[in-house]
Amino acid sequence: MSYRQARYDEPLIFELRGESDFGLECDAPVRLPEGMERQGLDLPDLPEREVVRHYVDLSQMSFGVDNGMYPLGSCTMKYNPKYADRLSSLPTVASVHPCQDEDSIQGALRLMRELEKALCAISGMDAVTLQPAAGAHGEFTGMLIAKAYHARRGQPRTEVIVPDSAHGTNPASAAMAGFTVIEVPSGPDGCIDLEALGAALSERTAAVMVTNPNTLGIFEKDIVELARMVHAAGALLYYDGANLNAIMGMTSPGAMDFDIVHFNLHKTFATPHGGGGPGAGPVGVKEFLEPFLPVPRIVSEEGRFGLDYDRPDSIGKVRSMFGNFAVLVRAYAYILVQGGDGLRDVSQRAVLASNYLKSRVVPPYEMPFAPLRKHEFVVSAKRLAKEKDVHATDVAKALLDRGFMSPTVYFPSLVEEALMIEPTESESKETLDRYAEALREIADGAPEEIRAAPRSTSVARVDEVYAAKELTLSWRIYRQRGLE
Amino acid sequence: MSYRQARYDEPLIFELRGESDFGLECDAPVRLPEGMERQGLDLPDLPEREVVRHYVDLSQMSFGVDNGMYPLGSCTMKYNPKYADRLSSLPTVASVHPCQDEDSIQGALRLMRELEKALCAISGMDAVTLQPAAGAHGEFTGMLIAKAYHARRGQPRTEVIVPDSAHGTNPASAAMAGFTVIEVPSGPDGCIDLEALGAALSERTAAVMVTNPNTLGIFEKDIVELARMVHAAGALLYYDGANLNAIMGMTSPGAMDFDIVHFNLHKTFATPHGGGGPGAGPVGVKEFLEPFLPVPRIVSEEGRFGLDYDRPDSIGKVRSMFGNFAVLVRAYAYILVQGGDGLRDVSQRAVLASNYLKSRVVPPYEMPFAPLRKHEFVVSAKRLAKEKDVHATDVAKALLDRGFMSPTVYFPSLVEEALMIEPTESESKETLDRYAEALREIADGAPEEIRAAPRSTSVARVDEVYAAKELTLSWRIYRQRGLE
Amino acid sequence: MPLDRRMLDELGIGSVEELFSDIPEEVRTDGIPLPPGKSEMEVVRYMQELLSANLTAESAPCFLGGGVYHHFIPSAVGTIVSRSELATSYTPYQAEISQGMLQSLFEYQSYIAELTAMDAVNSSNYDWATALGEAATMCHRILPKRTFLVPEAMCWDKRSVLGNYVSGAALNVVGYCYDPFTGGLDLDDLRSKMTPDVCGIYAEVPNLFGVIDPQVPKLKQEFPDVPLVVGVNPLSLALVRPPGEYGADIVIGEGQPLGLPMNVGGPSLGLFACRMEHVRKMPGRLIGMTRDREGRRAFCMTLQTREQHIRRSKATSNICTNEALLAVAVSVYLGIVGGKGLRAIARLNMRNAAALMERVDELEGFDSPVFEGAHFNEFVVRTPVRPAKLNRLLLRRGIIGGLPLQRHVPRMEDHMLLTATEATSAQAMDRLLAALREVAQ
Amino acid sequence: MPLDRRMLDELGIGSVEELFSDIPEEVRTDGIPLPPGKSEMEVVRYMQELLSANLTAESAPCFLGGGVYHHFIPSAVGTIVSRSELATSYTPYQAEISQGMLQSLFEYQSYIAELTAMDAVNSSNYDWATALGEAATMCHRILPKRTFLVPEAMCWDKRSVLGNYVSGAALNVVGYCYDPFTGGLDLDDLRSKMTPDVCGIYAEVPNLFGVIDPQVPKLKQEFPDVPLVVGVNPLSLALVRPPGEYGADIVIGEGQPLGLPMNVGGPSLGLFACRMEHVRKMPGRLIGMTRDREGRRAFCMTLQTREQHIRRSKATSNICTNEALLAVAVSVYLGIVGGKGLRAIARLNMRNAAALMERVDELEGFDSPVFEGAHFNEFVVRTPVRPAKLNRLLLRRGIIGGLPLQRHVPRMEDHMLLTATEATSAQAMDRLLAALREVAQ
Ligand SMILES: Cc1ncc(COP(=O)(O)O)c(C=O)c1O
Ligand SMILES: Cc1ncc(COP(=O)(O)O)c(C=O)c1O
Repeated sequence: MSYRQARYDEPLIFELRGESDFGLECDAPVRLPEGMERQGLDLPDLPEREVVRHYVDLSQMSFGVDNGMYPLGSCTMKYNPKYADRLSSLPTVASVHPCQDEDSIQGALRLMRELEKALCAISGMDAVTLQPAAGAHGEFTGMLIAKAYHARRGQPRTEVIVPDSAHGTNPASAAMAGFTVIEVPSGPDGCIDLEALGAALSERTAAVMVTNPNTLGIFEKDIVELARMVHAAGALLYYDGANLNAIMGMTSPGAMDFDIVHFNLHKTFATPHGGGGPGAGPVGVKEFLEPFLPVPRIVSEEGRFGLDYDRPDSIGKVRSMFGNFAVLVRAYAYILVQGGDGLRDVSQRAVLASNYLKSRVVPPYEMPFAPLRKHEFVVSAKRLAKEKDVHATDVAKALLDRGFMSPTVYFPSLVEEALMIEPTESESKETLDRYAEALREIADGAPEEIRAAPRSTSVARVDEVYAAKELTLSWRIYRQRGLE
Repeated sequence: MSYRQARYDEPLIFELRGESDFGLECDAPVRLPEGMERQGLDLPDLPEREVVRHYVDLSQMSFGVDNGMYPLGSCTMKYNPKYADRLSSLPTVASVHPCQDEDSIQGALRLMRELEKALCAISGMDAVTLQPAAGAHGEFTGMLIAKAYHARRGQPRTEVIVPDSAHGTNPASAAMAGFTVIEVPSGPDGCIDLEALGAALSERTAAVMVTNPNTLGIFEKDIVELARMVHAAGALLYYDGANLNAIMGMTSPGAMDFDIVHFNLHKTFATPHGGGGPGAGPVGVKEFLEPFLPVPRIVSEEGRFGLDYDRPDSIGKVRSMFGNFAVLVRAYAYILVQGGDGLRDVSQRAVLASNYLKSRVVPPYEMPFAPLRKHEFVVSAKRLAKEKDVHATDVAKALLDRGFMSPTVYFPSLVEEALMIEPTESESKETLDRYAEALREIADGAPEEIRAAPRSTSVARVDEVYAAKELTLSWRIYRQRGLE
Repeated sequence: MPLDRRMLDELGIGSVEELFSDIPEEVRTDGIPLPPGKSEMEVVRYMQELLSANLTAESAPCFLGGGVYHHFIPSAVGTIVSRSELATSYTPYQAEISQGMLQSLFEYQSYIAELTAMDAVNSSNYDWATALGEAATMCHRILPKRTFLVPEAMCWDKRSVLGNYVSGAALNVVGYCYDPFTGGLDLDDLRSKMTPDVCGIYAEVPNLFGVIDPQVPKLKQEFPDVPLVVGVNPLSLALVRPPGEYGADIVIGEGQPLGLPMNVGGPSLGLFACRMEHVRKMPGRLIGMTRDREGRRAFCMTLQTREQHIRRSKATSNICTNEALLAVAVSVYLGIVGGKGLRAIARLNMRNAAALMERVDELEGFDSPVFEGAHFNEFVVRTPVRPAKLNRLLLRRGIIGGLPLQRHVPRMEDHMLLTATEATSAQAMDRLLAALREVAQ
Repeated sequence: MPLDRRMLDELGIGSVEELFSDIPEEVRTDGIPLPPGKSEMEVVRYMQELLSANLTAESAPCFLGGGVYHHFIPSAVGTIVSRSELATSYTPYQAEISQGMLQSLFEYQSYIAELTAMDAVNSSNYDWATALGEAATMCHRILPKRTFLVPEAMCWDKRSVLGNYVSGAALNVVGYCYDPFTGGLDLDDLRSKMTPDVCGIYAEVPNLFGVIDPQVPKLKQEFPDVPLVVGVNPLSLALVRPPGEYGADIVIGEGQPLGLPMNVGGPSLGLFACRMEHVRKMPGRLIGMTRDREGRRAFCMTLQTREQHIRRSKATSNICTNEALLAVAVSVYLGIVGGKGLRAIARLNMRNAAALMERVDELEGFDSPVFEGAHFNEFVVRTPVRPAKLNRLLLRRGIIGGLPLQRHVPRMEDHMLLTATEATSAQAMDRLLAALREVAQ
């Protein structure tokens, strides 16, 4: 175990002292209405050097895909090529105001229109909006579209069906759009139980949200029948595109007869996740839903691009301006570099890596459900927990000690002591072998040792209960409590 | 001791395996003369991801000014503001060819001309060439100018006098220019011994190279007399500008009657040293030496800038093109941000930090020579070595363990067990206090412990003797020896 | 890139297609109808050229604002935010190996808490508009009634997004008027709309017109039991009294002015802060300070039970991926400029806008500012030529004009919002004025 | 920035001036006659504007080469090289805390060793020209004689720098002619200059004319006892036989084509490699593989006793600060493009140059190429208009022309060197050809 994360004794920036060298000065008196002047603002004044050192040192105490394997299931933490950074920070992206006259943002409009078309080609859908800022935001947009659709037809519907293996954002998004969420259980094969689905479907069902392959990494084998049932009930079929990396070129939501789909550009295409964001969650729909998409729509005439706000059936807006434009730039560049065939290769490689790694994971880890997986698979540490009192969390922490990011743990909740592993196409056989070896080593390790992990990270196991009890959420609270 | 450097088990890039995803392809047959085709070239083909990970992880196993205090005496490792990076990588710098028609590089020519003038203002010299690529290269250029000057006067001279405290580049540069180097000893006060100098001066003396303040951080108190003597002997007085950070605005080489001076733009102005370079070493001269400066000279007429190659007395060129242009951009931006007053402040703060830190360094460290220092000072660990068998090297390594870069050690050689400390203006009192405390702690520490340092760095003490014995200088040699 | 045959062999399969045998034949596709891939070199060249059809605020003076601003960004911000360890990580589920990101986000929360004088700050919403939507439903969770009051004069985008966000909770969004002289809120009108069904009031400081309205601090005094949401331009808070000091329950806003590029509108950063008593009703991610097993200070995500991955359909929000890296950028920005610097920047914004305001007013045909109130960095101008047309005329002169207000306030067909910031040079203003003089003739 | 009073107080002095009391009154200056400082914002704006008067190879097709080339640089190179830990460190005197930089430099040495088929590579000289200077004096150390033979047709810069570098050792630089048909060396002329006083022969592959001269490999056979120095464009070595295979003692060259920006000519990177038997006579820094106390593989500087900081006036060179970060950039570049990629790039260079060569030849009044030999990525053209004038005419059409050769080879007043690389698009060539057709009329 040679890996060791850096450690600096890094105070809070508010605890640093210095003199600012920022240089921009202005003492011009300003006119503010009475009672509107700020009395005190105690932000640290520091030289650039202290600030840079602070964050350079802090950054070494974080771990990204650029440091090593990061198989966070469901999140598709693939390597993101650096041309995406370069292009998305060009002045022609960074220094452009979204409200400029259309004539002065033809580059942006054209790029977005081309990206919409590419996403249509990839997903088999007919129209795409780029406005949503993330996957969950796309889901919410999709739900609003479903609602508007049924309302427009004069048949408002109130329920959305979600399988129990769905990501938490699915039920949350449906609920935010005002739907009652009906959860249907998975069958013993990890797929949606069609009987249960049939029982749940009714004339109240606005939409059914499906992730395919699902969060167990399993392709819903009955997808054709499922789509038929949903449509027969007059409901719309929604595709959670977070797992799109598994199937590009091999099938598509369009081919599977989905009506609405969201993309996670930051997962499937090139956007480093930035510690939580930004991302982008475009939504694609079939032709008949196109009128409901958010405004403005990008239109083109004789090579000139414009914005159309005059869309009476549109749901309006879900985010200001056009969405996360700089993220769109990244995704489009990635799509151009890969090309149609390259994207299919991506999915093939991702699925191969996943199945290969899965084949290397040995007992006591258990693999519930069917053998074939797509881009990710879920392992249970149940036996390890029972026999050695070593839980999924302990396995996760012990992986950190070995220079690997842990899988997603305790999700999906239908698997006990779940470890959800998504290697992505980015990892080599050598790395996958080392990961499997690390898992084995951990299973074989002395339980006290594993429970004492991590030791190689910049801090030891963190007390989350204490955090929730204390709720020290800011320097302001810290100070109020006299903790300085 | 909470600091700990990162450690990754990082193989050589030649030991990595993978598939390239570079994407640019060409199988066009090429026509090469017989016997000129390459037969084999075995460079690794790797995906971008592996390469990026490799170097990201490696970089965490290095330490720069952005990580913490780096008081490498004589090197002026100050913090370099990030605007310099931004400006020097603009396309209008990076993507410009030096041989473009003058009309298409007016920005570059104007910048260089303005920088020349600024350097004249700072140094009190009359003309500057920006061509030399580093300080030593500037010295060499200066020596060539001295040689040309004496030759032009029909009195070729063969010797250059250098004090024993001078940086190694001084005698090396003089020798490279074909001079015989005469070393003069320092007096008991750490200054040049005028008597010895007088004895060494003759009609053979082409130049005397002086660093002021010298590498002990001491201002040559007799500089006025010294200059008089040198000039009286018909020799030129050369200023090693590596220590310019100590005196800006307070005095100048011009004011001290130096004839030639080199600047280390990477030391005094803003260029991070990049693990050894790049830098830039412009040379300033007094009017009478201007004809000897390298070609081309930048000339201007009615706001248009041009290049003048027609300089019969010029020494010609010392580097191709104009020098390290991107470094010049950095330096000029730094000068503009600081301004005249700001540069004086820089020197005042650097000297204050040095004297303050010096005042905090306590026995058993000894401070040879006079009390007042400029921007750096030299400490001797002689007593520590004698009493506890803890040497300057051991102190250096133990400092690394505490998250500090060590001082320059064993230089200048006239001080035994020398530690040459230059904090620069970049360090706060708090940091200086911690450095002094670390030095004290090390002096007080158990000798075995200190000699076992470092432990917090990515590797333990490195075997330099083994390196010199084996001379494994490349993967090629490594392979030839069957070490894989 | 070819597949690694070794893995196929180990799996004992001849072709990778076998791994897709679970996909029913009838839904199979034969690849993707897109051209083949290109090299990085070709794509970089293509995209650079494509994007060069955008005019930038670096090459043309820009007087647009209205939520997105052209500000100076210190170079160090990019240096930090582009660091691989930060940029290529995800939600810090594993705290021990993510302390750098966690501490950075804690510092972000702390900075925004200081600026707004609020206790709890989440680690980002998507943007101001969606933060407003989340604030409205949060008000409804605090006070389960169904009317949410907002300024009638509000950016149309925000109003539309809000409408969508409250559709689930079936809230009514009711607008209150602005005072046509001051540009502030019409308190009488607001009072008249203050029914017992109100679950929250939203006000902006500065508002759409750039006006700093001294009436907003009075709202909580007058309606102490109704949750107050205040929307801010955080840069203005360097000089303007923070909402936390006058009882705001929730403060939202757009983080873009604090060191983020305009990015053609995104990504940007939704600010979201609230009083401690409401923290469990808050959307989004929270980072808390804690300790590790060895007693060292440490950080981790906290109150995750509010979030969708645990609470699912009962979560306070569906947000998962957020704008964390931009939050880090804001921390770095605030670290670099510092308190003094931020005040200087805010002053320069006010000073430049005031200068522009006066000079435009001197022009024949222009009325500037239209409103009497104090302004931050933008103001409304009545123009002699329709704003959209005016902008096209300015564009021909290489100038990016102001924001036409008609979409936002329909009756304002001949009004435009002009903005100046610290990045607006005197030269840029001169050029605008010369051009306006010309085109107004 | 004000001084930290606390330090003054601790030192017991009232003002910092006291710390300068050792500077004699008569040499004191009263500040620096430069304007006061400006903010980052102002300086960035000023410099951007100033530099915008440079035309870039990104915005205009560029056919210049002659030692500095417009190549495509993968984005990842910048990502790595801008990392603080690498960029803000200095010479790795303390190996333990500098393993990242040391290993990177070792890998650089290794890459260049592979490319050149030489054993020992230093961790950089300033540029090709200074590397040539150092190579000449190194030859003299190997074989203490005083004549150094070089091609008569050589870049004037290099010739001039060489003259300066050998002035200390008082070597005579003697030129040998080129063959006016092939553009290669005139072996008879070289033989005629091969006196017993020769300490070294220098040849270039490709040479100034872009010609790959098959006679160079024969030199060592013919003159086995005379040190042979070969100058290379390292990119060409992806396809061309490496000098190590035909007995070169020293190989030098310019690293810029391997992933470094043109930078208006600098910084760039001087390559320097030699056979192991000569390693102790080599200039510059060397990194060696070793082990740490615990037996781990480690790296450190080695053979420092050759260097100026130890050997002083007897050092093999005065070089101290070098171009290390650019060496790292070259490693990253070679890592990214890989062996296959490098070959593809080299092929594209040859292919594009060959295409350009043919098409220019078809133009009325142009003779292209002037020499018969095989070319790498540049070639000599005889032009109907004087090259400098031609370039100005091209410039008016937004094209950066070729390199006029007169300064380098005085009799070539109507010759210019035209270069194409992988970055030369078909469109760029079309534009050049159309423009040439126009201006030649
Ligand atoms: C299956 C699934 N659906 C939806 C989401 C939500 O996407 P986002 O995080 O972009 O909002 C995620 C990502 O976390 C996911 O894994
Ligand atoms: C005193 C002194 N002189 C000269 C030099 C040589 O400068 P450079 O390293 O830029 O060649 C140095 C730097 O190392 C120095 O410290």
